Amino acid sequence: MSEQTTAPETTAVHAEPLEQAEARLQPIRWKFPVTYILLGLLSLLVFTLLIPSGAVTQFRVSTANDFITFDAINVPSFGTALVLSILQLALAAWAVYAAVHRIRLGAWHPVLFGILFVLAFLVYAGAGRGAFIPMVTLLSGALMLSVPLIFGAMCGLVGERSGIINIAIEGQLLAGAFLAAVAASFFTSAYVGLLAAPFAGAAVGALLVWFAVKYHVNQIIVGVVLNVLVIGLTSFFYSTVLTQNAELWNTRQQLPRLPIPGLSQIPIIGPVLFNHTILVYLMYVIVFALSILVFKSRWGLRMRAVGEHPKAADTVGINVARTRVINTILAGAIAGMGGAYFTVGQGLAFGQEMSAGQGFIALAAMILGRWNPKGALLAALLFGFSTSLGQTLSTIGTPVPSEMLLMLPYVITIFAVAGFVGRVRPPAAEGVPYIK
Amino acid sequence: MRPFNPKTLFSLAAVGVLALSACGEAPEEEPENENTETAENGEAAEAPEDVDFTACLVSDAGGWDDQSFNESAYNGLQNAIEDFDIDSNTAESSSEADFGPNVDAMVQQGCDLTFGVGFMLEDAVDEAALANEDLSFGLIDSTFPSDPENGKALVFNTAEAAYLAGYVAAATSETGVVATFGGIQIPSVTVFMDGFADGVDRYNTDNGAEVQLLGWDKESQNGSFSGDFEDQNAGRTLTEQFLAQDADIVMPVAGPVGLGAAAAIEDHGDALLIWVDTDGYESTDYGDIILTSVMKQIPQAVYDTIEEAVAGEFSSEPYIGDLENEGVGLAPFHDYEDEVDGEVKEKIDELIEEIISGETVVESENAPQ
Amino acid sequence: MSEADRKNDAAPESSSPAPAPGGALKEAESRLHYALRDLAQSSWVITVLSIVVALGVGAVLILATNAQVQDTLGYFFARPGDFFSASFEVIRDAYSALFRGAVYDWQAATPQRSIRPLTETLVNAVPLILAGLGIAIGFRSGMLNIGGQGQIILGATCAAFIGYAFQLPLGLHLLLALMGGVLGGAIWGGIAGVLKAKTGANEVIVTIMLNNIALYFLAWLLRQQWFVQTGSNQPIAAPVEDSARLFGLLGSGFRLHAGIFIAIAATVFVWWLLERSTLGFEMRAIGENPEAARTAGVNVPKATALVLIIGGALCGLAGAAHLLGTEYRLAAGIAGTLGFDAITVALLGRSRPLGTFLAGLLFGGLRAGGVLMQAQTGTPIDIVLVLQSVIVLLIAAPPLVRAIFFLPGTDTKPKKPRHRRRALRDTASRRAEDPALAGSAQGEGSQR
Amino acid sequence: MKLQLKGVTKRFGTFTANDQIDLTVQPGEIHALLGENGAGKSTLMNTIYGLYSPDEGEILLDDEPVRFSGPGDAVAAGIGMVHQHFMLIPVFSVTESVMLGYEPTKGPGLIDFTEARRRVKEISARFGFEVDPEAMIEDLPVGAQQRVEIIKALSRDAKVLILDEPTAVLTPQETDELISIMRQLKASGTSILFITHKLREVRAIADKITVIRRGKVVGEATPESTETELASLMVGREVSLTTQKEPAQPGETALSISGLSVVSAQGKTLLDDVSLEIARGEILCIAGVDGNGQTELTEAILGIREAAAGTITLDGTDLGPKSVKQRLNSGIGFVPEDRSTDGVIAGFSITENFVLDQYDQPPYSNGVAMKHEVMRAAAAEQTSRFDVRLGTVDDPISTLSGGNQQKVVLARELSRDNRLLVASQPTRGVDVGSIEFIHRTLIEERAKGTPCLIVSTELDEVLNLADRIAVMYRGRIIGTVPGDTDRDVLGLMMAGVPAEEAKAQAATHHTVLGEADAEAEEQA
Repeated sequence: MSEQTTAPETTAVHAEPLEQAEARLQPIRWKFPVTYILLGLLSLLVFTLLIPSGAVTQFRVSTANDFITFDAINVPSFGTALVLSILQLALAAWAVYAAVHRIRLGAWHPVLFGILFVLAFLVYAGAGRGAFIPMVTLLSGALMLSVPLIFGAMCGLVGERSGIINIAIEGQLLAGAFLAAVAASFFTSAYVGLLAAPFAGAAVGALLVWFAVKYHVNQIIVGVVLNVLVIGLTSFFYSTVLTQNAELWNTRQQLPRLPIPGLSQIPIIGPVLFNHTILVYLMYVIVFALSILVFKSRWGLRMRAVGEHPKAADTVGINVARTRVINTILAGAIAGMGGAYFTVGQGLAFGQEMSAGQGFIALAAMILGRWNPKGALLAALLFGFSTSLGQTLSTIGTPVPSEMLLMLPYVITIFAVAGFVGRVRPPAAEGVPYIK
Repeated sequence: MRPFNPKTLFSLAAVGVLALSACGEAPEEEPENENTETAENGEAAEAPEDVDFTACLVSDAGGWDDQSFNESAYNGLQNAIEDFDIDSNTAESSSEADFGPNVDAMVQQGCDLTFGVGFMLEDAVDEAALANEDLSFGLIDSTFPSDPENGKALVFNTAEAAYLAGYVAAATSETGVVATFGGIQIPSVTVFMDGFADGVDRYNTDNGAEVQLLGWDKESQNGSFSGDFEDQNAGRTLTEQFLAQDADIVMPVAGPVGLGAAAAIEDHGDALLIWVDTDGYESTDYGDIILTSVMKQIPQAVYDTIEEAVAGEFSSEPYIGDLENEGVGLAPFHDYEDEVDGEVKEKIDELIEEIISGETVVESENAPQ
Repeated sequence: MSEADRKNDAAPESSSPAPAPGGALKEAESRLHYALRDLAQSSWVITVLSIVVALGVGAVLILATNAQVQDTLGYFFARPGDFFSASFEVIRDAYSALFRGAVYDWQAATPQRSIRPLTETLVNAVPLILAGLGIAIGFRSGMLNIGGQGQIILGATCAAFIGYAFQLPLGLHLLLALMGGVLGGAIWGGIAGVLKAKTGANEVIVTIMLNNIALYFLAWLLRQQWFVQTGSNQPIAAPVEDSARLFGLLGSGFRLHAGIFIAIAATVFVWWLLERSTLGFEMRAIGENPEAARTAGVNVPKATALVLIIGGALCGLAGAAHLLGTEYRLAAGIAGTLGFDAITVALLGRSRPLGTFLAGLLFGGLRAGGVLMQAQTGTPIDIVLVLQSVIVLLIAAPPLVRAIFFLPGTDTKPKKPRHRRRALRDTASRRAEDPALAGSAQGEGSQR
Repeated sequence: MKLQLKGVTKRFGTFTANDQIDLTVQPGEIHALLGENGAGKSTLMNTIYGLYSPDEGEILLDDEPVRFSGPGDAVAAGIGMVHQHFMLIPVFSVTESVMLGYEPTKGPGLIDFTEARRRVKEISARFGFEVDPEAMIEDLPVGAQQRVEIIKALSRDAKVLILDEPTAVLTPQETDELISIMRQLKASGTSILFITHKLREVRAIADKITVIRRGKVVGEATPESTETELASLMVGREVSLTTQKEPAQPGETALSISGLSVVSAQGKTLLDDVSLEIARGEILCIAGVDGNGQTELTEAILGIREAAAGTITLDGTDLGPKSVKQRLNSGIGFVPEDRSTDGVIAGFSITENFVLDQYDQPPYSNGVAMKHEVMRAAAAEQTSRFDVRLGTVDDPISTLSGGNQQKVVLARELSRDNRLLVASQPTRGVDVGSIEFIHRTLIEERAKGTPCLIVSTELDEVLNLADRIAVMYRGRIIGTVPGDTDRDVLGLMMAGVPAEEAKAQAATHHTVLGEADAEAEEQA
């Protein structure tokens, strides 16, 4: 905009840069530092000082079936918790410094803090108990509990990035679980079930987008109603067809575990990440592919354009309706595949409403992850981890009532949404029918 | 019919596979419609029958396929239908709001005997019993609050059988760690866990052993629960937590969620499952990893009650299933018959004697009063 | 354009059998034509037709899974008559049971029993209407409250506790118990409302999470002896005192209770609130256009919080009315699927108070009829879910219903002058025509 | 390329937006399409661009009839378009915006960013633009966004370029740059069809002028025609382009702002140390290119935005601690900049919109319940005074045209006793006839003694109304000058040149439009 050949020097005039003013006026953001300080103090005062003297916390970093097994690691509870708490407070102090000087800290800061906090908590929870903290199971449990959430969140993301709000993830998961079970049972092959599941999810997605694009029906309405429809249909068929002839229609089939040679033998990471069924590996592929394709491919660019500003996309010759239809159906297929996890993924027969509200959690994870594949992945893992943590606590025998432990993931999610995400920016044209 | 409706197409597609070849031969001659319960209407009841009796069943929110007490009761009813040639009606409740209307609907259908399954139906069945003195009612797993003349409670002291299971588990465990967990923390679940815990304790006391029980603390009534009776994934991961703590025998008391536990154990390969309510060797397809089952003979109790009623001998005397009347018990070891020590088996028989004789009392605050 | 024109052309052909001589007759005919067309476009016709289609879909499902029908299908080409007669019987039995269970049972033994179904429909409708109104207020104000379930649970919990833990005089006890329900729901809704107002937390996520938290919270409470006061270990609370129950209206044999008056009163109140009060004006304004509302001086965070508080209060009242009028005893499953059904009720009612009331009646009827249908014909009650969802889907897409029945359409979208279209295109189309929606796109903070 | 329209007709329902339009754009010609808001210009452009398909008539390119099923076809055929409301995605980078729909790829559908960037740079270099290919659209000033749009069109080898109201958002100097770009394009053989309702530009730029009114071509003209001729052709009757007004008689200072700063949530400074005063009976116009802090200034006065520093006092009262509602109730009339997002609620009735910011005040309400009859009566009376064309006051306001909606907003804000009037873009999207009326009304308001703060990006409007003009640039007031300041000086100030320097520069260099101004004055 400055010196150009045709215009006189006038436009080259710039006022003094604005950055100077910014530093003076920008308010100091206390939310994060204060949270860190409070959590750090909690860690110090509760997790550290309440540990009985001389207590030891046992961590187990491998399971008996692992390629390389380790002995349980015993750490002195008090000392470890103290060190971890001090480290947290140091990070908190850093956050205060950064806030006062208006320096932005990267994402590593909260992540590191979170890890330290959780470790301190685990040291406290396991202190002086006969049981140990099974790290591998804790983490692999977190991953397994996250699988349907991750699939669901990816589905939501693809649909919403192209401008179609998808409340029907729950229904898509359930439909996928249903068809996977039925197809697998009928052909007595778990892989057939896995292949069939995406079609069920895609069918629900097709209905969603058909009503949304062709008839401009409010997408939230369609989504909510499709959930009810899928629950109704699957329950109806379950009570009639599936239970009448369970041998034919609803026997369990299990996808075999396929440990990846080499990788699965790495301590901790190996059994947690690389000893799964093909479904989980497909999930890795999908997350990895989406995290690249959404931002770096032609498909992703057009999808985002349609979700942000359909008119603009239209004016460069992108068919808005077609893009939305294709993406929503594709998204449905992803969720349908995730639904297969409930049945063939775990070697289970279909049960009524077995998706148990996970689709809604997936929706939450997607929003929490700000419509970004990596973010959604982290959010889903956070949820899975908190559930798994609750389970670990209950198995090692904690005095906390079971209901409180079961609430844990939901409470954590609310805190995450309210405290650390707050107002998020969805795709601008989300939910708005495009009418030329 | 309505060619453009998408949902028609969708549902057709979904059930399309059902439409098997439509070119079969017509039956020679069609007699009267068979008495399938689906095609029943009011008039059919008047058709001449050997026995003019209708037995009915209302489920709680679990439904007939809960692989637990609803399913058991349903099976008992089916057996009775076959043997006594009676009519039946069933209603699944999808939520609490359905209990009253469902029981009422049964009364309206002219059911001579109506069972409610589960303590949740207590009020609904009790009310119906008071309002319809000429009809009979049964209540499974709970007692009638107002003790009506026409109401029979069918309850089970499952803690006794679970006690045996706990002993066996403790005796069989190689790692010295056993575990149990529940679906939701309610008495009909925790009563199993109480008995199981006592059985493990008994083993420890008798043998000076230190077998550890995970997932339930009878003292504080605190333990592990998956949160519902649906999410099998949660059952699976929870079980894996136990396995990671070296548990090698797990008893899930969580209906279908137990199948998640079974899947985890099968996957693990080095652990065993104890099933509850039914003989899991028969009712699930995880027979090869099931050590034994804590059985609750609901089908038999339902069957017997119907038999009495058909014979006109219905009494309001509550039925309490225990080891003595074999209303509860330990299932055979099936595949593991050889792996369980003879010594242990003998001990189990001794324990049964002790319990029947009252020498040993399995106490549980969750047992039916 | 072509599509609509074609339909406009096609319609008169079918309605005018012979060429009519004489202007007057012709005019009358065209008047009739327009009247018919207007009728076809009016929303209640769409509603009726949607219900018809839904019943059709249900019929297909019932037939597809009916063993007897499958048998006859096996030899369909040998003797098709069997198939049709069997199908007819199955459907007739199922739907007549549905009707008899919901409206009037002509097969009942006593006249009292004959009219009981209608009262059962009303009983079912009470909580649906109240919770539906709560959800509808959210929709009208641009908020998607999925948290009806949790709010109902809290409402029922508070009402129950007040109902059995205290001994109070007749009227006062009931009033306090109801107030407790309102308060419980308001608090639960208020958590989501305040969080949204203060931090912008997405209400969809928060309310979903609060549903689950409420469920476990209730499960925990039901294990506490100080709470249940029954002396037993069963997770069910003591029955509420008679003085706190919503009194029955028709004597024994009927479950209809005074809650129906609460539902009617609440419907009127919500109408007044939304259409006639300044607070309602603010609520609708933030639903339609939060930016403009803010510019007009509306305290948007405060109004946002209030919407969810009031919506929660109504859901809480629904829980209280359900408990005090029907169930009397608090147990873990008290809310059933009411919270989610309420969403469909509000959607079907297009978030209008009267519409919600009627939708609540319809769904209450389906529920009541479904019980009899299941008991009598063994058709799983899940079919009701299918019927409900198909009805709502179709009502939301009138052009589809018209297409199914080959009805003439309204002039399709882009037939308005340009300026009108542009206005519509921006926001009006989605907001004005569809108040339910707003929550979606607007909600999560287009911060500028 | 030669573009020809023959008898193009486009209807929406019963409304005919374009009626038998004939138009020919020769290769290398700059052809202006002149018409009022709502005359059908945009519809015609959208038809050429393939967004609408014509109901009748045909489009010919180099004498070959073409038929587009969508903009993609039009682009492929060599038509490029720069829309009035930019078709850019705020969260995209410049590169992404330019390549959208036309992406160079490598491998399995992955975008070749290097190639895409190279293209952007190449075209920028050809026309001397300086655009950072990595910059986010939402961070760019409007002038730069327009350049991105032009790059976008050119990167697809447009032979016919349609510019829809391209100067609406530019300073005179930026307009000058645009004109030189257009001439460059013309020299390279590109045909340009540009749409505007601004008479001055037409005369300065166009080779040929076609005027349309109510969807029909009503005449052709050459740049030599006078403004009055063009205006009467465009409007269909004699119009006065300037509003007569008495000199201001400022009273005591009413509004006083000092040291006002506003910071965005992201930490960007939006208003930087702004100070100004307005006296009773005076109109102060804020001039400036869109997005230089005017919006934030008005929002801070109303209280929608929190001030990070500084004070605002009205008649001696500090507004700082007051809520939006208190400020409105204390007598601030506020006409927001963007009518559709801030001014009206589309789904509400005209009545409800009429009371939008007084809904809880007497006489419309007793604080709890609203009084519908009173509201309706007042709405009916005032809308008829403001000549709003409506069916009934119970209709949704979305059934009104933009101009009529704006009149409802003005009726609302001007039908009560104001202690201060803040009006942003009061005539945006309003037809010429109504502009006259609105200007008169605003001057009447001044005559009542109300201090008026009017924000406008239209220099014509500013010059027409202002007693004093404050020019804003990047969140600051670059200077305050008398109401009759030279257009070129204002233009320079709008580009950030301080007043004194601007005067000096303007004296030596006139922009095309500035010259046109001078010419017009001489003629007068």
